[in-house]
Amino acid sequence: MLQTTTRQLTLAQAINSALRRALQDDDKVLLLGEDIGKLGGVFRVTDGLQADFGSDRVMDAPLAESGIIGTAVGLAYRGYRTVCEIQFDGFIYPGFDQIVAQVAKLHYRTQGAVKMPITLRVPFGGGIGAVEHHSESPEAYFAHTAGLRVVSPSNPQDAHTMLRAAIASDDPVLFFEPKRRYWAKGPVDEDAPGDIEHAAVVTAGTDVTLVTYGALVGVARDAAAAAAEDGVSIEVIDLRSLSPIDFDTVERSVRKTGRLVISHEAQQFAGLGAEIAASVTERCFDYLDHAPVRVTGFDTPYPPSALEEYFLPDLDRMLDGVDRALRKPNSLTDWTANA
Amino acid sequence: MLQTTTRQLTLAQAINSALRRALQDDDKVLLLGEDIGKLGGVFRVTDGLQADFGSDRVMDAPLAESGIIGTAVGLAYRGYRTVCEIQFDGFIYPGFDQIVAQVAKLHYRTQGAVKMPITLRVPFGGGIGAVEHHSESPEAYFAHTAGLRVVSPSNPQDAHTMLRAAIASDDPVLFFEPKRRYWAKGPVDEDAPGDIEHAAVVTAGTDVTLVTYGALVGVARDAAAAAAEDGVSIEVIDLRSLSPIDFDTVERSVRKTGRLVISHEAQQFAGLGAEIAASVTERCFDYLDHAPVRVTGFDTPYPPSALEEYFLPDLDRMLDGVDRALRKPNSLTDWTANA
Amino acid sequence: MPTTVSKDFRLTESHIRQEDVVQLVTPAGARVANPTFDPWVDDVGADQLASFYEDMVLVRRIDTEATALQRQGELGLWPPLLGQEAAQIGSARALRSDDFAFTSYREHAVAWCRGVALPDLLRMWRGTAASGWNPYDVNVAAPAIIIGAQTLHATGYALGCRKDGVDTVAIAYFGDGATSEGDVNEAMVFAASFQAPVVFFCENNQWAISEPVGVQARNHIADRAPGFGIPSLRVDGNDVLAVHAATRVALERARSGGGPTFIEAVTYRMGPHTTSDDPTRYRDPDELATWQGRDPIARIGLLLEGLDVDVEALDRAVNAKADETARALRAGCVALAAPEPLSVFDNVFTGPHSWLDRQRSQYAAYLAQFDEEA
Amino acid sequence: MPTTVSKDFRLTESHIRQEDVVQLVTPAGARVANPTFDPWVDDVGADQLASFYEDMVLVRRIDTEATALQRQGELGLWPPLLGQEAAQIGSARALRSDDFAFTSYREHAVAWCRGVALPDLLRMWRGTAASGWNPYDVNVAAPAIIIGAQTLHATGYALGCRKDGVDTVAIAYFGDGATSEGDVNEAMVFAASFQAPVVFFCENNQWAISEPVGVQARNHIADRAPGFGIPSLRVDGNDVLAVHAATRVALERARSGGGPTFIEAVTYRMGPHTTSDDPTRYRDPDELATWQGRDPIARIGLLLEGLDVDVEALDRAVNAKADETARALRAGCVALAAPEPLSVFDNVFTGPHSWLDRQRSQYAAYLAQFDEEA
Ligand SMILES: Cc1ncc(C[n+]2csc(CCOP(=O)(O)OP(=O)(O)O)c2C)c(N)n1
Ligand SMILES: Cc1ncc(C[n+]2csc(CCOP(=O)(O)OP(=O)(O)O)c2C)c(N)n1
Ligand SMILES: [Mg+2]
Ligand SMILES: [Mg+2]
Repeated sequence: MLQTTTRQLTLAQAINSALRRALQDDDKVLLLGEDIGKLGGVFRVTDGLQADFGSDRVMDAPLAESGIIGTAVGLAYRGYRTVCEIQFDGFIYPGFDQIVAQVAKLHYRTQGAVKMPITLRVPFGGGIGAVEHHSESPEAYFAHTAGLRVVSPSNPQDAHTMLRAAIASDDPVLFFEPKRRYWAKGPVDEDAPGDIEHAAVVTAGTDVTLVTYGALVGVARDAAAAAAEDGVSIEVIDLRSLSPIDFDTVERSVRKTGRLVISHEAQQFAGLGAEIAASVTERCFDYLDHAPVRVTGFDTPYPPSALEEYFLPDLDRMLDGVDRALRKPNSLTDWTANA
Repeated sequence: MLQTTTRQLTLAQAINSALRRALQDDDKVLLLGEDIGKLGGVFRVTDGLQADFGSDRVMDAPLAESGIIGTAVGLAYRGYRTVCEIQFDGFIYPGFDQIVAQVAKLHYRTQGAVKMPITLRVPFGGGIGAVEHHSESPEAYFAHTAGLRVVSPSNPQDAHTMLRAAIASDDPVLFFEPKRRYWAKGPVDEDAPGDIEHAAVVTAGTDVTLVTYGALVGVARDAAAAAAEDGVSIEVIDLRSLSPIDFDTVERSVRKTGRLVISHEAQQFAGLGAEIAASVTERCFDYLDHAPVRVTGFDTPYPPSALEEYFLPDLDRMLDGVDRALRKPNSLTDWTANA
Repeated sequence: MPTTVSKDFRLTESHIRQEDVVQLVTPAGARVANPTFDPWVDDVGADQLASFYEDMVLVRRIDTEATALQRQGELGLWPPLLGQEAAQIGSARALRSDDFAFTSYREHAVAWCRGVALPDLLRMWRGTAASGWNPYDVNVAAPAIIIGAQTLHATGYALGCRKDGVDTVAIAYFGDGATSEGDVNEAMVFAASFQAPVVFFCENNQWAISEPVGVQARNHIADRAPGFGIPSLRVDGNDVLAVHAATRVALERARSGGGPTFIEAVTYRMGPHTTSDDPTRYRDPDELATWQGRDPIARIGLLLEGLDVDVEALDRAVNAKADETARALRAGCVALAAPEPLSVFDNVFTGPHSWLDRQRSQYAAYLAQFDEEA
Repeated sequence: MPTTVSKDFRLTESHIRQEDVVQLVTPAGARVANPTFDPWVDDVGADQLASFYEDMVLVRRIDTEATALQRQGELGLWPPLLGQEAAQIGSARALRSDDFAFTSYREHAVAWCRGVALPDLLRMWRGTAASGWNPYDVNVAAPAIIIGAQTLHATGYALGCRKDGVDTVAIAYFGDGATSEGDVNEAMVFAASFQAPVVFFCENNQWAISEPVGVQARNHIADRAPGFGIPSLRVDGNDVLAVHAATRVALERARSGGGPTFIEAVTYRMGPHTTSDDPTRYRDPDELATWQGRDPIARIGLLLEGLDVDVEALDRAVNAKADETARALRAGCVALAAPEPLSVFDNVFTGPHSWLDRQRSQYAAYLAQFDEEA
């Protein structure tokens, strides 16, 4: 029997080790992306993998995202499981057609004959002081696309476990990596079981349910701690899977708290927060004491980095949302009342 | 003074006449798209325009959507207002990057120096028995994208008026044309004023608000007529603008009815219905007697045409949604109650 | 036929010149000697030519029948291949059964040569399924309607073959219009970069719906590939033998580690783009007449006559087969029934899915309501 | 300099051969006679060469200072142009003021030559604005970070110039890596199809971050354009004079209705991809040494010496200017302040917007809360 060992790894290292294990365990697994070879990717997530597995399995791709994803589709037809790295969130759009029209649909389009076990790894989100196109949160585009699974880990353990589950899944998976947490360390048990289906209750609470994912989970946890000092008990849920969403877990919490706050970095309009608010309202209408509250990025392009602290939901804005859910008077009470 | 004349036109003809007027009124207006010249487009929407305005203004483009949209961006830099035709909804994705990263963002990215008065005309939606990729409803992708306006007319008059307003707008506009209504006739006053901001109350009612847009407006109107016979009074709202949404109009209605049903052909998960449900719940929580109900396409790829009648919301499904909003026992009541 | 591409065989500049479009049989049915390409078809005797002829006649009949079925409301749409039989059959008949074809929507003859069953050709056009066959049964992918997307799939598949250490080849079929799409160019970049064993087979039928090829390209389509480091050939696409020879060269290059090759088959779309199209709006009828003079079937008939084959007898046999095929196609077509409503939810994912499974159950409950009412 | 491109001037195959890379000044500073290109720079005397030299020294200093500012935390990121001064200055100085440049993120020298003010060069890298200048003030578009996207914009702009009946030209700057993106290929398709007056200027600096150009292309980059019907030139990108001549040819072709031209400037990225990059992970130091021997500034210094210019005096003057420029750059940089919070909502739309205006008001109310508290 394998001995279970837990190591302290950064989130980036946890992903690296998941890729390594996937490459070891299944010789149909390939990595394809820009600069993932000698450089190890711009975030060093694939560090050392080309050296150890060869350039036949860890492939530097020409600079073309549609090409990368379309090539992975052909490889899937041939039985390969390709893990593509998209260098930054903002560079996935040239590959959008291949994702939406091919990757997402081919299993359906072939009546189940062809599988598309492709994993698209995408560092996403802001907060790293980057230039434009490097801080986006495009997850809702993919969550709205039938045939794709969309997931996002918030810590090294989940990053490791979920990535391995994503690669092993016969469904295509968009794997959004919270880039500003790449360097955050945490314990990782590489043999821990796990899936890409379930949300996690991160902090138990009774007054308000705070649902989020990715980099904001840490912020939400801090918000819960701060609120606790004021006697407000927040239950923080880390969604982990963004499509589908584990509504059973969310619902269980909201039936208890009667109040829901949802937070994401992505723009609000027609974002995931809307789906969560709508679905939870459908499922828990009679349990809700207040309309679900959204605390999100603004409906502007991601701003220049000097402004990102305002754009990004932070602890204060989350607590403001919690106040609103609790119908405590605050700056926005007017808005929700007489809007 | 110009005499106001009202003509009976099909929706396609109403668009054609809007393009003609735009070309006449402003020599910076150009049309660019596949097969829009001699052929007049696969739906004949641009019929005769190249003959009348020349191939310098009505341009057949090489077969490349990113090319079409990127070229329009460059033309906008030079002061032109290009109306691009995307041949079918499912063919917009190769141009997604240019839309999301350039068209939507360039005004912001240049601190307001550069304008992108581009109109992207997209025939959308199902119900015409077409093969795959020809029946999609991708509007939520664009509604979720900051910097774009998204609109959809449901009748010839709006098609005419709104297209002219879209072309005149200095903002980029996604103009979704309900293709299965192209051949539906209606009166068109080419001098009628209009905008791309406001929803329209199509049928006044008191019991339930039914919000929809595009081709489903006709279905909703029929549903309202059918319900009226059963003594249920439905207020049908045609959104017209999908981003932003005229929530004032929707809110006014819901405060009156206390019940909201939203219908669209697009997939449900993270679709526009979610935004409408979430926003209306935020604004009208204390007025709602039931959670907003969504009646939409399923979260599958658009199916082969033999199955589209099941995929598409029809009169029965809309009325089923109305029943649920009214908490009348029906097949899905169980679901909403104990889910 | 040579079993290897000799080191000396280089696709030279001249192969991609208009003047040098590879032609082995003239429209009048005369065999033109060609020292470069003749060895590649030296095993193709009268029997095989007759079987090409048969395939061409059969698919033309299938095409005509499908067009009729569409007119009669049995199909939603049909994109005729009329005029492109030689390009498709000459190339598809050069494939090995393990080779894999990635086609667009017009390659009915490719599907036919690969063994797709008759009614399966029609499923997607009748709307009873998103695509007609299991790709692995015939080694033909689901047809790509998104223009050009399949060229990348072929490249990826070919790369996979190389990784598997087999000499299987992928072939991508696409049109002249498709060459404008970014994907086709990216496919050439990737194929060259990875030296993937893929054949890019462009049927330049002169039109992309209403747009003449001049809108897409000022040069010959075949001129583009060499700049990507991919040798290219320009071949008379209405000459089944020339197409066959060129495809064999390209396949052999790929099998022997020579990487990708690009073939431009110069042909003509004699019919409308699809049954929804009206070419009289944009096309000079004289052009059609010119190309009818280059009909791919007629010239093989003439060639066979020159080879002392009893073409009249052949025609009788082939036409009888064609009649039978058309009957079978029609019968198969009308027998294609709509799938049951709940199948709309099948095969979105490979296993359970909390959201979709719930949606499916809800819809089942909704449908059950009507059964109860009835 | 000729004012028109003579009918006889054809960009022949030989222009795109490695052997024939256009070079007018050797790394040792010797002037190489070239009957084709010499006439295009016959008006470029010692004074103008000295001014190229000055520009190159100044932008190198700007580049070095910006790198230092990044290291000191004043900038978020900086992509150095070190080594590419000649390619950028030789071309940008050939533009007319009404010509319009669409660049990527590395063309600081192009911006400099077009008159972009010093601190404006840094705004986007400091993060105080999404882009640094009003494009219409200097006829340089907002830099494109999405690789290749700007080539289509240049094509569209050029098409607009043609429609306006003016002889203004658009020029697109992009890298070797960019040539793999679909957009760049589509830009060539559109430019050829519409005969747009656009110059495609590819700085082949041998690397796309960590990927050598061989990953993108097996042939020369310049080989690709002719297949699209676009003549191309391969030029020594570290030879400011050769670049200048080639750009003038391309501009003149465009102005006189000759359509697009593609220039591959063969150069080298002497620094890291950006200040975040570590080229020691992937690059052989010998390669850098080789290219340092081809430094673009050094050779013009030597050439000027050969022309009896007092380069020492020139250096003194130029270095003084450079010091001053660096000081001004630094001062301008630290003075660039963050915009006020609510400006995050500005310029999303050109006018009122019900949703966004409401969001802005809500956020303003939220912020006001803190003022009240304080
Ligand atoms: C991405 C995309 N854009 C547009 C279309 C619409 N469309 C279908 S066929 C066609 C023309 C294709 O021309 P070509 O590649 O020459 O193939 P052919 O039809 O001649 O066989 C177009 C524009 C499409 N299917 N996909
Ligand atoms: C669409 C897109 N994909 C990926 C990137 C990430 N990226 C930034 S620069 C770069 C390399 C570009 O190489 P090249 O075109 O040669 O230009 P250079 O940096 O050498 O000037 C990459 C991959 C991007 N900016 N845009
Ligand atoms: Mg064609
Ligand atoms: Mg480069």
